[in-house]
Amino acid sequence: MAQRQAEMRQFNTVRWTIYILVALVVVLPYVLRLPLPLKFTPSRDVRKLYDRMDSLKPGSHVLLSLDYDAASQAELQPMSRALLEHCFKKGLIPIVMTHWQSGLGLDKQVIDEVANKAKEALGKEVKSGRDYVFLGFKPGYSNLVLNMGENLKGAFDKDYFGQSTGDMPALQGVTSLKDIDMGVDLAAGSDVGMWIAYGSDRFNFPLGAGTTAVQAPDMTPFLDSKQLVGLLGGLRGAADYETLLDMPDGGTTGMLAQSSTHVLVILLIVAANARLLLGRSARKRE
Amino acid sequence: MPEVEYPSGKKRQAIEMGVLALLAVLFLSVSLYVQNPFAKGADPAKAVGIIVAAGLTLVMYSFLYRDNALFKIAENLYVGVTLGYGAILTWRTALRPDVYMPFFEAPTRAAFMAAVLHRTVPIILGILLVTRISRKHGWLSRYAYAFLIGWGAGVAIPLTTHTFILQQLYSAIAPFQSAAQGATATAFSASWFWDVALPVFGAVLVLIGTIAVLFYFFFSVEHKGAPGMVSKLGVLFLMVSFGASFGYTVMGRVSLLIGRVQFLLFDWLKMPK
Amino acid sequence: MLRAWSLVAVIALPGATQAAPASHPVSAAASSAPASGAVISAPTVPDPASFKAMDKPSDDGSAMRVEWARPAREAEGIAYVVEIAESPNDFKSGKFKSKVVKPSPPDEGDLYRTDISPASDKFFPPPESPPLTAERLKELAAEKVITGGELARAQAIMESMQRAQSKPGDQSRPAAESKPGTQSSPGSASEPSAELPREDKDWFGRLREYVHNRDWLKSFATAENRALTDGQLSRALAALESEYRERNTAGDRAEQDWLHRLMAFLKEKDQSEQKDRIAAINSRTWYVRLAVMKGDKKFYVGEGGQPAIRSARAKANYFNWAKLNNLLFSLIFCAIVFAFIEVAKRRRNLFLRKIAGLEAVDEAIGRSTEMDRPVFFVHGLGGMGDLATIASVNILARVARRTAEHDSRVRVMNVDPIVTAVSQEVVQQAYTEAGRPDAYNPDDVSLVASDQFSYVAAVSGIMVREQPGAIFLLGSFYAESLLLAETGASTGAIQIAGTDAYTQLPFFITTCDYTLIGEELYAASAYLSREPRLLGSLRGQDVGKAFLMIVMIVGSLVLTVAAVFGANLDWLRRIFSAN
Amino acid sequence: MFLKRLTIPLIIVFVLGLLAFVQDYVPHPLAGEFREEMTSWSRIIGGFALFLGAYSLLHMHVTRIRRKTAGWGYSVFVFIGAAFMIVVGLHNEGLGPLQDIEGGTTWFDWGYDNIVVPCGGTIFSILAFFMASAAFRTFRARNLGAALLLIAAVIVMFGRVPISETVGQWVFGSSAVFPKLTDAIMDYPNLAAKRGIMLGISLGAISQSMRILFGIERSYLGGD
Repeated sequence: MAQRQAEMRQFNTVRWTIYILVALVVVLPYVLRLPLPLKFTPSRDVRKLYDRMDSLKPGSHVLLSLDYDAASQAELQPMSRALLEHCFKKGLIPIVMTHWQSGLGLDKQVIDEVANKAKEALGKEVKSGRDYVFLGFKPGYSNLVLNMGENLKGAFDKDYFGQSTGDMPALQGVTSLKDIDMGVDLAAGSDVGMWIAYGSDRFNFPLGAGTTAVQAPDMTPFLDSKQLVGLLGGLRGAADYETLLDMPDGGTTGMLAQSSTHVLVILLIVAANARLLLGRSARKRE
Repeated sequence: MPEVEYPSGKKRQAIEMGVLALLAVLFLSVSLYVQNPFAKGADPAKAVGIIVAAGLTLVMYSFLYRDNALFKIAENLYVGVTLGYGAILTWRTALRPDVYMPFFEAPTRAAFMAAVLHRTVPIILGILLVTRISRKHGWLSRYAYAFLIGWGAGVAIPLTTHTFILQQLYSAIAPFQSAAQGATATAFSASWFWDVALPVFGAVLVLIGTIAVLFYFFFSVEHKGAPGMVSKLGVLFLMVSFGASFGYTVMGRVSLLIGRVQFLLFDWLKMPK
Repeated sequence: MLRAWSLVAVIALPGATQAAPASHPVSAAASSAPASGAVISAPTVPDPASFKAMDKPSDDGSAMRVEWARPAREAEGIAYVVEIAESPNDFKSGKFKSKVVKPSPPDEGDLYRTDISPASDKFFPPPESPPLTAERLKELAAEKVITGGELARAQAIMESMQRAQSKPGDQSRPAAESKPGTQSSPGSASEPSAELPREDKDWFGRLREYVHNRDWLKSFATAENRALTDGQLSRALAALESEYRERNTAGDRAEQDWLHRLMAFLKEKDQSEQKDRIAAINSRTWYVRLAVMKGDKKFYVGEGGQPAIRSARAKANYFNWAKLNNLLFSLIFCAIVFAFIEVAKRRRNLFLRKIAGLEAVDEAIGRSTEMDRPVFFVHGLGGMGDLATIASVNILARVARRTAEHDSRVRVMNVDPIVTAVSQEVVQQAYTEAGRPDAYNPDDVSLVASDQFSYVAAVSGIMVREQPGAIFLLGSFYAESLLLAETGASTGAIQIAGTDAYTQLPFFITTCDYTLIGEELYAASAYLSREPRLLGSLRGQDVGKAFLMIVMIVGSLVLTVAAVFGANLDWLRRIFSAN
Repeated sequence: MFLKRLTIPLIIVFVLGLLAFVQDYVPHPLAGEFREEMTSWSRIIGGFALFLGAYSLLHMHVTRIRRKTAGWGYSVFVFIGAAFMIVVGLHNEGLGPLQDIEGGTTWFDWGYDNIVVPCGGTIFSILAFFMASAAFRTFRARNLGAALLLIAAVIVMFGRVPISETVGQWVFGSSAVFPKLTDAIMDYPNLAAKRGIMLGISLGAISQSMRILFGIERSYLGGD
């Protein structure tokens, strides 16, 4: 029993020191205000999505499906903020919805935030129902997308605020997903595959995606087959988009701490495996 | 993060309680000082809200020390509030607009009849689904599952073939040189390497890798001898792609931590940005 | 195919003056007086035999197709014009619309093909509601719908709009250019010009919408469209007026709410009627002519001195031939899997390669029972419809069977109520089949939390408290996989993981003893249970993989070689294109 | 009783599944209307499924408290949290449950913003700590595969962070070296593996759907 206690105690001290190290590495860049000029060039896939959004003419409809909740807010909320800002800047009409009921509150927050900011920055009143539509959440997942593909106003007869979508100026000329000019799915889970199979492949509208960093590598086959017109991967994707919009926000300020923490994790992996290699060669020598 | 069992449980309990009390006092005083919710003009609900949010965040991080009572309370509170939030929203976004309003708030008789025509069957199936709760009548829910999963399976076949097989096959059989489309570079120059040689070599590599990985998931042939080699090559490709996923996942988790630190520093402690 | 080159009587008709309303933007500018002076040499015209009109195949009946062959010597700077009309004599009276088709580069084949949807707003859309005119305002004032003051203000605004529109250089867009919605909303094209005060603009927009909604509501109480009774109509008009006059007593607001629900319902009816109107227009017989346009003179493709007229009807088709490859692949693949399942029913020892992770399943359970520790089974977050969860339920059946035989406990923790119910039945069945129905404790198979992360904290807590000997992490996992795997590793238990969630496999591979990668999880339930339907489908899927491998290898090599030698084998690649 | 047996549900699955399969190939507007009707039915049933999920969890916590199983005290907080949100949601700033509120934060939003968001966001971020500790303790290059995994992970991790561009500038004179290396890893080996995996999974999904259609796979109905 005692040997197990000693092993436990040694195990915990290692664990806790690493935790403190991580905390320091994340907090210090903010506290010390390091003026390190972190220049970074936006990645190729982010530029593709940005250019496609920028090429839309004013009045085009952009479907934003914000399929995430608080758990992935840190990575995806900056993306939805940047995309909404881009829509209002170019006079596009964002149609916002979500398949994640637990993320509704966040979607409402980001829309209100960007709408108020747009009011000050662009000096024009941004009104729900005229400049944007917030459809909110409805159950059904892939069936909801198929339903929207045939009759968008049938699937969502009311928007999040209870206004009927039937005679909304913002939805004038849009009867189904076939009339959408561009779709972007911000997904924390595996929703992008669903949006491609049941949405853009079926009702052929161009689809871009923004995913948590965890999901980004799985999107490569869709980028290669042009089923996705562009991709924002993780907080870095958000920072790249903010740079292209030249509106630095949550993404950009996070890059310094991101760099320092990555270096720490890399050093930990290298240190641990170096110890392993030295240990093995030592044993070989005996 | 295994539970730490030290012999002197009682003594250790006392130390923990003491440290906890000290931390709580420190937390409250800092919060009240920084947020001062009762000052004139301050919005008390928002200020108290931020204090509660910061408190819950720090309690959640106590899980790093070990699984403790405060964490369990916060976790169960989180489960309960999410449950309540979900229940109200299920009513507001699904049951009310699709079940209650079309019948009880039908503007005209014609609207009511249209609702009866289009909504009675799904509502009956929905009620059947809910019978899954009771042991005795659970079998009724099979009819609702038959509808949901039957329709889902039928729709899935053509869509999966279209999106995940044919589309991928179409781009997988592209001629190798199309990877270097439109690249005009003098042979063997630096840009020739990056724009022509690498993409074409890459396209060949992708083909070999895809075949090797598909073969790793081939179960009708024993993976020995030549097939064994191909399968091992497949594993190497898998491992590199898992490495890429690993790297991106670390990036994702770190971003989440940065998001919470930004909340604690800028919103709670009101540090200037 | 030697195209019969017949001497075509080239009919140079003076450009037909355009009588149709000039509202559609595509029509070639009506040619004014015959070309001045210079005689334009007649360009060669497509062969009339190749000029055909037909229903567009594989579509929902909304379009017809016009085809013609590229003439032998296609002149420079020409464009093809397809003219469409409701009846042959409409062409004479000029009541037709046209579609310009630019010549395509020679290497894109010598058959021109263009689709025309007659009911689209470039051609003959269903009638839209007329814009607000001065007479209409006077009528409304007479009917006491608007007061004299409002009439005067509206007229003043309309005049200032006319003045602004007629100002030179102000290219106000043609009225009908807004998207084909039935209701012209205030924000649409015919916007009062800029220098009108914003307050007047808004007021006039609201007035126009009010009048438009009145007429729209009235259209539902006419003889042929009896959607509203007279009582409902007057109630609706009263509510509409109270909303326009912005009266908001409690009673008014309730009426206005009722009005909005009514309009939403009528809007839906209107939309389906609009669909029928469009379908009716599309399904009529339409007549087309083809001309080659050079400069602004048109040279019609003629037969026997007259411009050739073809006719066609758009029909809704029952099969989309573009999806033939999809249908064949799906049917053949499903048939192969079905056949192998039948084979597997008769031959249970169908060969299946060894799966390393599974060898350890029995060993892990054995070791765990020796140390007298429970076996943990974690389903992950998938629901019953999730493939990985169904596979893990199959494996659970086998694991529960083994723990029953070893007189040990399997503790199943999950987050989905339906999976819990199914697992309880599966474990209970396993214990009864092993002859120990009493040893089954329903609380061992429990739903421990509702949400992903409270689930992880609960499972980790139980792991640390009950120190299991073997942990199975099988099913679909998300971000919590590392937490579970690391806690499990720290308890020293043998861990076997398996998931088709590829984003979590890196953590299982680096922390668990054995990891079933993706499909191996499905193969595991087949390997364990030797169940014919699983064995058969695995073999069928292998045949599918073999087919894909062959197509990829042969396809890309053949296409690469073809591209090197310049042969155009694009049709081969298009066999697999999904559209 | 015949209705209890699986026969009718399996017939429904087969007929509806076949119609769902065929409608994808039929461009006729009738197929579109059939799809619209079926998907709206599924949507409505989906609302009841949400209700089912919430009920089963409450039921679980009730049994935990009734049976006083370990940690039952904490289950009380589930009800406190749920009760707070439901009462506040139904009270709905005095407008009653049937009204929607536009703009302004209600107590219902307060509960979401200050309890659900911080807890949900924090739990995931704990993983960053676990990953760092696991990086040191469990991520070992035991064999060639695991070594390749870790090497690729380190390159990708370094290439996707801005500091790699500054380091690239110092060491190789061009800031694009590491990002380009990461792109190469993503565009070639990663694409090959992910495409192979996706093709394999899709074949599995199609055969699974076929088995459901023909009633070969019926575990989701709960075997009797």
